[in-house]
Amino acid sequence: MASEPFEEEYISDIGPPHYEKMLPPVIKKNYGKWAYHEVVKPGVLVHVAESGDKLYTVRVGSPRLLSIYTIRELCDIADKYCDGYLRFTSRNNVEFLLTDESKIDALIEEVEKIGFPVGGTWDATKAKYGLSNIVHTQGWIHCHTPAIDASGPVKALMDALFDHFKNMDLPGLCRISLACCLNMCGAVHASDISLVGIHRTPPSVDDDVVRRTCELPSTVASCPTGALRPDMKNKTIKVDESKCMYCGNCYTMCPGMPLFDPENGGVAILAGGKLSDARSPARLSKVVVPYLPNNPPRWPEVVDTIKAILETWAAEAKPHERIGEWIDRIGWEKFFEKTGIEFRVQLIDDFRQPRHTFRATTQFRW
Amino acid sequence: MASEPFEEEYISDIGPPHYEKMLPPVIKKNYGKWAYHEVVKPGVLVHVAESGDKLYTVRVGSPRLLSIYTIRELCDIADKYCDGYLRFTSRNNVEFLLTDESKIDALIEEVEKIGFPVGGTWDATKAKYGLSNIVHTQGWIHCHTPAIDASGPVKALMDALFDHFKNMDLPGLCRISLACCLNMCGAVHASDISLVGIHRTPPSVDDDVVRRTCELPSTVASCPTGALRPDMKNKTIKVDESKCMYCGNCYTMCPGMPLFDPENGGVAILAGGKLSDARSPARLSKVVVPYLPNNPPRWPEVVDTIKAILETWAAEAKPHERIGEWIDRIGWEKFFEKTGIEFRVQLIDDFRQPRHTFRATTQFRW
Amino acid sequence: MSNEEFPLLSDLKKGPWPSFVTEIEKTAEKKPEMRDLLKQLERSYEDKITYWKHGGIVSVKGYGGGVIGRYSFLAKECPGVAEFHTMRVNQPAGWFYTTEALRTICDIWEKYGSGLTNMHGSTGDIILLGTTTPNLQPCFNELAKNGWDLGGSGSALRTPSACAGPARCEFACIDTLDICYELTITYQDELHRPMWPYKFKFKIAGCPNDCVASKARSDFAIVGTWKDEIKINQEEVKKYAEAGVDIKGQVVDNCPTKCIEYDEEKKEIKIDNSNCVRCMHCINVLPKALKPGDERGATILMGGKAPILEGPVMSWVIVPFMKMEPPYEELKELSEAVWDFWDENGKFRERLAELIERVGMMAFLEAIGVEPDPRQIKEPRANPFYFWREEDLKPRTDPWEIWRKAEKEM
Amino acid sequence: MSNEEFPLLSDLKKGPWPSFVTEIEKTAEKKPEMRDLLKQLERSYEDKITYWKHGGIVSVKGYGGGVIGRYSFLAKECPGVAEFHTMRVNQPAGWFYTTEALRTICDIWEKYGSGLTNMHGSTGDIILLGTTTPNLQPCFNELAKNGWDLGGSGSALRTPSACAGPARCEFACIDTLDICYELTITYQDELHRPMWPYKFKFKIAGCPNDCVASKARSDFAIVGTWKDEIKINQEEVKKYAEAGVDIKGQVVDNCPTKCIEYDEEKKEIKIDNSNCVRCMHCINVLPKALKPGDERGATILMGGKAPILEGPVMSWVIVPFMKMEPPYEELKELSEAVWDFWDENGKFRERLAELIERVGMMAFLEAIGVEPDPRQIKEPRANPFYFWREEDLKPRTDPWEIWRKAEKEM
Ligand code: SRM
Ligand code: SRM
Ligand code: SRM
Ligand code: SRM
Ligand code: SF4
Ligand code: SF4
Ligand code: SF4
Ligand code: SF4
Ligand code: SF4
Ligand code: SF4
Ligand code: SF4
Ligand code: SF4
Repeated sequence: MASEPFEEEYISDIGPPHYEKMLPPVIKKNYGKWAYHEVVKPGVLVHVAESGDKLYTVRVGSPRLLSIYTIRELCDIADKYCDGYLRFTSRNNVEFLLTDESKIDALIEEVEKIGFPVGGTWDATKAKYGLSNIVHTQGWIHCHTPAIDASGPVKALMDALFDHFKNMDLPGLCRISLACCLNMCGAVHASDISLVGIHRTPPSVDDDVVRRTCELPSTVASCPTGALRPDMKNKTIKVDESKCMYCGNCYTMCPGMPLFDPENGGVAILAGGKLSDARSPARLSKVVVPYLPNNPPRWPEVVDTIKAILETWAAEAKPHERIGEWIDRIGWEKFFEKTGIEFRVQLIDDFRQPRHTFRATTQFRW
Repeated sequence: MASEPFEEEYISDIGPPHYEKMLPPVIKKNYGKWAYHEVVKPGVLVHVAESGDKLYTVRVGSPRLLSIYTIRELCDIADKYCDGYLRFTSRNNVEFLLTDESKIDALIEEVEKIGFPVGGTWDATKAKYGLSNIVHTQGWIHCHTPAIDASGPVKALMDALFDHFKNMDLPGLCRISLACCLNMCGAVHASDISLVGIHRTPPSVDDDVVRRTCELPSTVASCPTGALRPDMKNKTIKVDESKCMYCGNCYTMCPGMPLFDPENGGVAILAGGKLSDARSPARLSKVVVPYLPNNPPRWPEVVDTIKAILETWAAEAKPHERIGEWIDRIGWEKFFEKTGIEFRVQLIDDFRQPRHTFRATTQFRW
Repeated sequence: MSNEEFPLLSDLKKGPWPSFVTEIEKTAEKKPEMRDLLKQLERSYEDKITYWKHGGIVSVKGYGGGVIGRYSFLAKECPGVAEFHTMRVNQPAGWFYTTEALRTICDIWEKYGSGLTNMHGSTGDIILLGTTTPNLQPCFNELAKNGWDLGGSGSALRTPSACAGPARCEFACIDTLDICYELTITYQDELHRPMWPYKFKFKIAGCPNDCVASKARSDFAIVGTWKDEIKINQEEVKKYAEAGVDIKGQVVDNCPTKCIEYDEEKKEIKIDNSNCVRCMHCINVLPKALKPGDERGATILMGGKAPILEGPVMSWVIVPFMKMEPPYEELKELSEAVWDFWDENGKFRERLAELIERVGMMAFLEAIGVEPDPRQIKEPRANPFYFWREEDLKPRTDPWEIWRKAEKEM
Repeated sequence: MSNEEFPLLSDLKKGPWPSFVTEIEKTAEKKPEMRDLLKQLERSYEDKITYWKHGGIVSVKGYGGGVIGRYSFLAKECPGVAEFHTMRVNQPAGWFYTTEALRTICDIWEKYGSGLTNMHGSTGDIILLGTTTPNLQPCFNELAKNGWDLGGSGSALRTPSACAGPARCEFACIDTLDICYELTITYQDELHRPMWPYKFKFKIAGCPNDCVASKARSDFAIVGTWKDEIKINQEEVKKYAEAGVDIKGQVVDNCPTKCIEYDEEKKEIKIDNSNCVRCMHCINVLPKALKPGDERGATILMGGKAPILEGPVMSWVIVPFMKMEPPYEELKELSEAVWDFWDENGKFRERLAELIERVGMMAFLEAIGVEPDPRQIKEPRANPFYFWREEDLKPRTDPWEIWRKAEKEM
C-alpha cells in the first residue's frame, strides 16, 4: 500500500527497522519458546526458555525525558554488560538484557551511580508488587493545551513513592498515570490512580484571533455540550458559560479560545481503573477528587492525596487485589471514608446518559 | 391539600378507606410485632407474633380479571373461615387470613372446588420456591395500544407452569410478568422472565385522522429517535421509517398513527431482572428473544421459550439463585448455549449510549 | 357460551389455571351485554388486533382523572361494549379487605358497571372494568357515599401502594400502610387533578425485599431499611442448624459482602455489620434468628419507570436514610420539593428520571436540598466533565493578558 | 544552572527519582539554546500557564504527519525555543534496541535537534523533542537513510505498538512483534498521509494482561488468547505448593469464575475450562505450572479512546477469536473493512467508538461482516427498541383497513 516516492532518491515509507535486527541472540534463539520467568530480586527478572537458556532483565526507572547524552551513557552500560542490547518498556523504563548472571550486580551499581534506580518489578507468585514508572505526557515542556505540567508532578510523586519503586512492598499492581489535559494522552482513563490537568473556567475568546485563525462551523460543532454559538455578525464565537464543562475541545479546534486560568486550573484525581483482565475485567478510572490546585514545583496537595489513596489501599488490600478490586469489595462509601477524601457533588456523573453510574439498589454500607 | 368540594353535598377527595378498618383483630393486636413466619405447606403461611398469636394465610391463584360474582363467592368463603377478612397480594393473588389452623384444609378444599388453586408461596429457609402469579396488563380486553393480548398468554403460561405454582419445586424466586405493549404497565422491565408485546412496523399514518385529532408539534416531539417530521402543507406527519424502532409513543400521542400489523407484531422475551435487593442488587431485565409470533389462543412459541428458560435455570441454579444471578455465574454466552436460544443482533443495544452493555474485556467462555 | 361460537376463547377455558374467559362468561350470564365483550375479544383473537379505539376523555365532576375512557371499533356488532370505560378505585393500603367492603363494591358495580374487575391494577387500584358514560357519575357518587374514592390517572399523582408491611410481615422496617395512607390522603388534590408534566408514582416497601416492586415501578420509592446492627438470636441459629439448615452454604456463602462468619462448632453467627449492605438475604433465610436492627427508617429512591422514552429505569438512591415517623413531615417536604422542581423544569410528558438526567443530578440534589453522598452512586463518573459555580472559583485571569505581556517583553 | 536563576525547577533536581530538569540541564551544557527551554519552563512554573502557541503545521516532503509543530510565546525572551517542533520516529516493535541503533538516532538528533527525547511517547514513538523548521527535512532524510521512518500524527493511522510478547514473555499467545511490524509496513500510506475522519490506533498485546494498554488506548486492539484448555504441569504445581505458595488463597480464591479446584492432599489443580474466562490470573501466579492452551489466536476489540468527546471508552469485543498467522490476511481485511465503513460514515473528528455508537452496533457488524455473538456484549439490551429489516418481516397489513371493515359491518 506504500505510495510512489516523491523523487528518484527520496527515501520514505520504509517503516521502522525490522524488530529482529534489535533482538539479542538469546532472544532470537528462544523466540516464542520461553518457559517461565522469576523475579530474582526487585528490578531483576529472569526468563527461562524451554531450551534452558536464561535471559536476565534489569529494569531501570527513567524520567522518560532523556537527553541524548544520557542515552549514550545507557548505551555504554549496555555495551559493557549486555553485548549492546537493551529495551524500553511500555511504561518508559529502561531494561538491560543480559545472559550472564554474574554481571548483574556490577551493572546495577553502575546504572545507579548515574542516577537511574533499579526497581519497578512485581512478582505475582509471591504477591509482592513494586510500583512502576508513571506514564505521562508533555505538559509545559511541549504542549499548547496543558492545564498543568507533566514531568514536574511525576518527579514529585516518584520521589514521594520511591520506596515502593524499589521494594515490591505493595499487595497488588498499582499503575499511576498523568495527563496534562483532558485529551488524556496516555491511559489516565484506565489506571489504578491517575491525575489529569483540568480547566475550570470557560474559554477566553479573543474575537480577533478567532476571526484570523478559526473555522466557525467546525469549532461550534466541536463542543460536546452545545455551549458554542456562532456570532455571524462579528465573525466570532459566543460561549454559553452555563453549558461549558471546560473540556477544551474547542481550543483544540480554534486557537482563539484558550481556557487557561492559572489560579483556577488544576488537577483531578481518578482511581480504580485497570487494563489487565486478570481476575476482574479491565475498567475505566473514576474521578475521586474533582479538583486540587495547580501548585508547582511539587504539587503537595496532589502528592498527599495520591499517597493517602495508595497507602490506605496498600494497608487494606488482600494479596493481588488492585485498587478497583479493593473498592469492589469495600464499596465506594468506604473508599471515601477510609481515604478521608471528601465526596463532592462533581463526582456524580451528569454527562450524556449517566444512569448506569447511579445506585439503583438499597445495598450500601454505613 | 384537598381542594374545595364542588357543591355542598358532593363527596370527593375522601381518599381510600383507612386500612385499619380492613384488618382482622389478630393483625390489629400484633401490628408491627410479628416475630417470624413459616411456610406450613405450599400455599399456606403462618406468621407468629411476639405475643405468640398466629395468623395463617392461604394463598390462592387468581386470573386477576374477576367477575363480581366470583368475588362474592370468595367473600362467602372468607366469611365462613376467616371471620370475613381477606386480602390481595401485589401479584394479584388472593389471601385468606385466619387464626384457626384446623379450618385450613376445609378452606382449601372449598376454594379449589370453585377453581382457584392454592399455592404460589416460597420458603427461603428451605430454599424451596413456588412460582407465583404472572403480573399482567389489559391487552385486547381493554387497551387501545396492545401488540398482543394479556390475559390469554398468561392463562396459557400458567397452565403450562402450573406444577411450579403448586409445588415449591424451584431453586429460587422466579417472577414472570407480561405487558401488552412497550408502555410496560407492570414490572416487565425488572422480572426474572417477562414477555412484552412489540410492534415491528412503523406507524400507519392516516392523514385524515391526524388532521382531525392530533397536535403536530407534540406528536413530532414525542418520537425518541426523531423519526417524525411535520408535513405542514398537508397538516400531517411523515415517518422516516429507517429511524423508527416501533416504540408506539407517537400513537399514544396521536390516534392517527397506529402501529398494528397483525402478522408482524409479536412478543419479545426478557430475562434476568429482579426487584429485591436480596443477595445481588435489583436489576433490569434484558431482552433475550427479540421476536416471537403473536399466536393466539395459546402462544405456543412463547410458552415453549419461557419453559426452556425456566426449566434450564431450575435444573442448573444453586439454592436461592435467581435467573439473573445464575447468568452472572455462568455468563451470557452460556445462557444462550444452554437454553438453546439463538443470539440475534437485535439483542445488542443501539439506543442512546449503549456502551456500558458492550463487553470491554477479553473475559468470556467458550 | 358454546365452544362453536368462540372457539379460540373457549380453548382458554381449559387447563388448571383459573380462566379469565370463564369469568367473563360467568358475568355474561347475569349481564348479557358482556357477551359482546366475548364477541369482540374472539374477533381480536382471530384478527390479532385490538378493537378498542384510541383514548377518549371522560371523567366525573371535579376530577381530571380516575377514569379511562374506552370506545369500540365494533360498536355496531358489539353494542354492549360500545362504551367501556374503566374506573380506578383507590384500594385500601396493603390490599386488606373485609368481605363487607368488597361486597359493597360488587353491589355498586353490579348496578352501574359490567360486573368485571381487576383485582388489582398494576398501580394498585381496584379496576372496575367497563361502564358507559352516563353511569360514571352515579357510580362515583355511590362509591363516595360508601367511603370509596377514585385513584389517579393522567398527568397526576398515581395511587400510592404498599406491601403488607407491619400488618403481616416481621421484616417491615417502616409502617408501609400508614405512610401509604398518609401520602394518599395528604395529596388528594395532586391525585385527582392532573397538573403536572406527567404521571408520578409513590410505592412503599417495608424492606429491601421490595414486595411491591417500588424500585422499578415508582418515581418515588420508599424502602424500609436500618442503620445499626442486625439482631442475632443465637439460640434460634442453633435450632435452625439442628433442624438441618445448611447455614454455611445457604447463608454465609450467599452474603454478597461475605461479612458473615459461622462457627460450625458453636453453631453461632457473627456479622461484621460495617460490611453488611442490608440485602436481607440472611434474615430471609433465618427469620427466627435474625432481625433488622433498631435504628430503622427508609431509603428514598427516585426515577423508577418503564422504557418509554429514554429506556427503563430502576430508581436511584437519593436519600440513603430517612427516619419515618408520623406525620412524615420530612418525607412530605421532600416530595413537595421534587414536585416544585419538576413543575418548574419538567417538559411535557417527561418523567422524573428523564428530568434528572437532563438537568443533571447536581442541579436536582441542590434544588431539593439533599447533600451528595457516595451511597447515591454505583460509581463516580469516568469522565472529568463537570461544572463549577462562580463561588467555587477564584477571580478569573485572562491568558491573553499573560501571553501578550510575555510576547512584548525584552 | 544556578539554583538562583531557576529556583522552582532546581527544586525538582532534588530527590531520588531521576530528574527531567537534570536531563535538560545536561543538554544545555552542550547545546546552550536549551537554557531557553529551562527559562521558558521556569516561567511556566511561576505563572502556571503554558507558553507554547497553538499548533502550527509543519512537515516533511510527502508526509502529512509525523511532526508536531510548536512555537513559543516567549520567542523574544527565549529565542532558542522560538521554534520547537517534535518529530515522531517510529520505534522498532517491542522497543528492543541495539546500542548501535540508539547511537545513530542520538547522533542525528545531536546534529539536527535539541538533543532531548522522550523514550517513548505514549503512542509508542521515539519522540525527538524540539527542532526548527529548516532542520526538519534534513533530519528526516538522514533518519531515512539510516533505516528510520516517522510515525503517525493527525487524522491518520498512528504508530502501532506491541508488548514484548514472544521475544521475552512466556505468556504470549500471538506474535505481537510480527503483527506490529506487518501492520506498520503494510499501512505506510495510511500512517503518513492523513486521509481519515480522525486518528486510528492499533495496539497488540500478547495476552489478556495487556502490557501495552491496548484496550484503553487503541481503536483496534489485538489481544492474544486461547480457546482450548489451560495446560497444567502437576509436578510444578506441587513444587510451588512445597515452596510455600498458598494455592488455595492466592489462586483458587482469586479465580473470577471459581472454576479451579485444588486438592490439598495431592497438591493438584483441576480446572473446569468450560467456565474459565481466560483472565490469566492463575497462570500469572504459577507460570511454571500453568500455560495458555494450544489453540491460540486473538480477541479483537475496538473503540478504545480517551474521554474527548463522548467520554472515555474501553474497547469493545468485536471478534471474540481470530487465528493470527502470517501474513494476517483476515486481520488486514477486517481493518480495511473498518476503515471503509469509517471513511464512508465517520464525521470529522469522530473516533471509531463514537461512530459505532452513533450508527449502532448492528449496522457496524453487518458492514464489516462480523456475526453477532454474545461474547460481544456484557449484557443484552434492557430496552426493546430495535430495528427490523424488510427481509425479516412478512408483508405488511394496514390496521385502518381492518378497523374500517369492522366498523362498517352489520
Ligand atoms: C515489560 C512490560 C512489557 C513491555 O512490553 O514493556 C511488562 C512485562 C511483564 N508483565 Fe506486564 N509488563 C509491562 C506493562 C504492563 C501493563 C501496561 C501498563 O502498565 O501501562 C500492564 C497493565 C496494567 C493494568 O492492568 O493497569 C501489565 C499487566 C501485567 C499483569 C497483570 C497484573 C494484574 O494483576 O492485573 C501481569 C501478570 C503478573 O502480574 O504477573 C503482567 C506480567 C508481566 C510479566 C511477568 C510477563 C513476563 O512473563 O514477562 C513481565 C514482567 C513484569 C515484572 O516486572 O515482573 N503484566 N503490564 C511492561 C513493563 C512496564 C513497566 O516498566 O513497569
Ligand atoms: C404477599 C406479598 C406482599 C404483599 O403485600 O402482597 C409478599 C409476601 C412475602 N414476601 Fe415478598 N411478597 C410479595 C411480593 C414480592 C415481590 C413483588 C413481585 O413479585 O412483584 C418481590 C420482589 C420480586 C423480585 O425480586 O423480583 C418479593 C420478594 C421477596 C423476597 C426476596 C426473594 C429473593 O430471593 O430475591 C423475600 C425474601 C424471602 O424469599 O423470604 C420475600 C418475602 C416475603 C415474605 C416471606 C415476608 C413475610 O415474612 O411475610 C412473605 C411471604 C412470601 C411467601 O409466599 O412465602 N419477598 N415479594 C407479595 C406476594 C406476591 C404473590 O402473590 O406472590
Ligand atoms: C390499568 C393499567 C394496566 C393494568 O392492567 O393493570 C394501565 C393501563 C394503561 N396504561 Fe399503564 N397502566 C397501569 C400501570 C402502569 C404501570 C405499573 C405501575 O404503576 O406500577 C406502569 C409502569 C411504571 C411506570 O409508571 O413507568 C405503566 C406505564 C405506562 C406508560 C409508560 C410511559 C411512562 O413512562 O409513564 C403509559 C404511556 C402513557 O402514560 O402515555 C401507560 C398508559 C396506560 C394506558 C392509559 C394507555 C395509554 O396509552 O393511554 C393504559 C390504559 C389501559 C386501559 O384501557 O385500561 N402506562 N402503567 C395499570 C393501572 C392500574 C391501576 O391504576 O392500578
Ligand atoms: C506526544 C504525546 C504525549 C506524550 O507525551 O507521549 C501526545 C501529544 C499530543 N496529543 Fe495525544 N499524544 C500522545 C498520545 C496519545 C494517547 C495515547 C496513545 O496513543 O496510546 C492518547 C489517548 C488514546 C486515544 O487516542 O484516545 C492521546 C489522546 C489525544 C487526544 C484525544 C482526543 C481523541 O479522542 O483522540 C488529542 C486531541 C486531538 O487529537 O485533537 C491529542 C492531541 C495531542 C496533541 C497533538 C495536542 C493537540 O491538541 O493537538 C499533543 C501534542 C503535544 C506536543 O506538543 O508534543 N491526543 N494522545 C503522545 C504521542 C507520542 C507518540 O507518538 O508516541
Ligand atoms: S494530555 Fe493534553 S496537554 Fe498533555 S500532551 Fe496530551 S494534548 Fe498536550
Ligand atoms: S471547553 Fe468544551 S464544553 Fe466548554 S465551550 Fe469549549 S468545547 Fe464546549
Ligand atoms: S402495556 Fe400497553 S397495551 Fe398493555 S395495558 Fe399498558 S398501555 Fe395498554
Ligand atoms: S413508533 Fe416510536 S420510533 Fe416509531 S415513529 Fe413512533 S415514536 Fe418514533
Ligand atoms: S417488602 Fe419487606 S416488609 Fe414488605 S412484605 Fe416484603 S418482606 Fe415484608
Ligand atoms: S443482610 Fe445481606 S449483606 Fe447483611 S449480613 Fe445479611 S446477607 Fe450479608
Ligand atoms: S501482554 Fe501478555 S504476552 Fe505481552 S508482555 Fe504482557 S504478559 Fe507477556
Ligand atoms: S485463567 Fe482465570 S478464569 Fe481461567 S482458570 Fe485461571 S484464574 Fe480462573
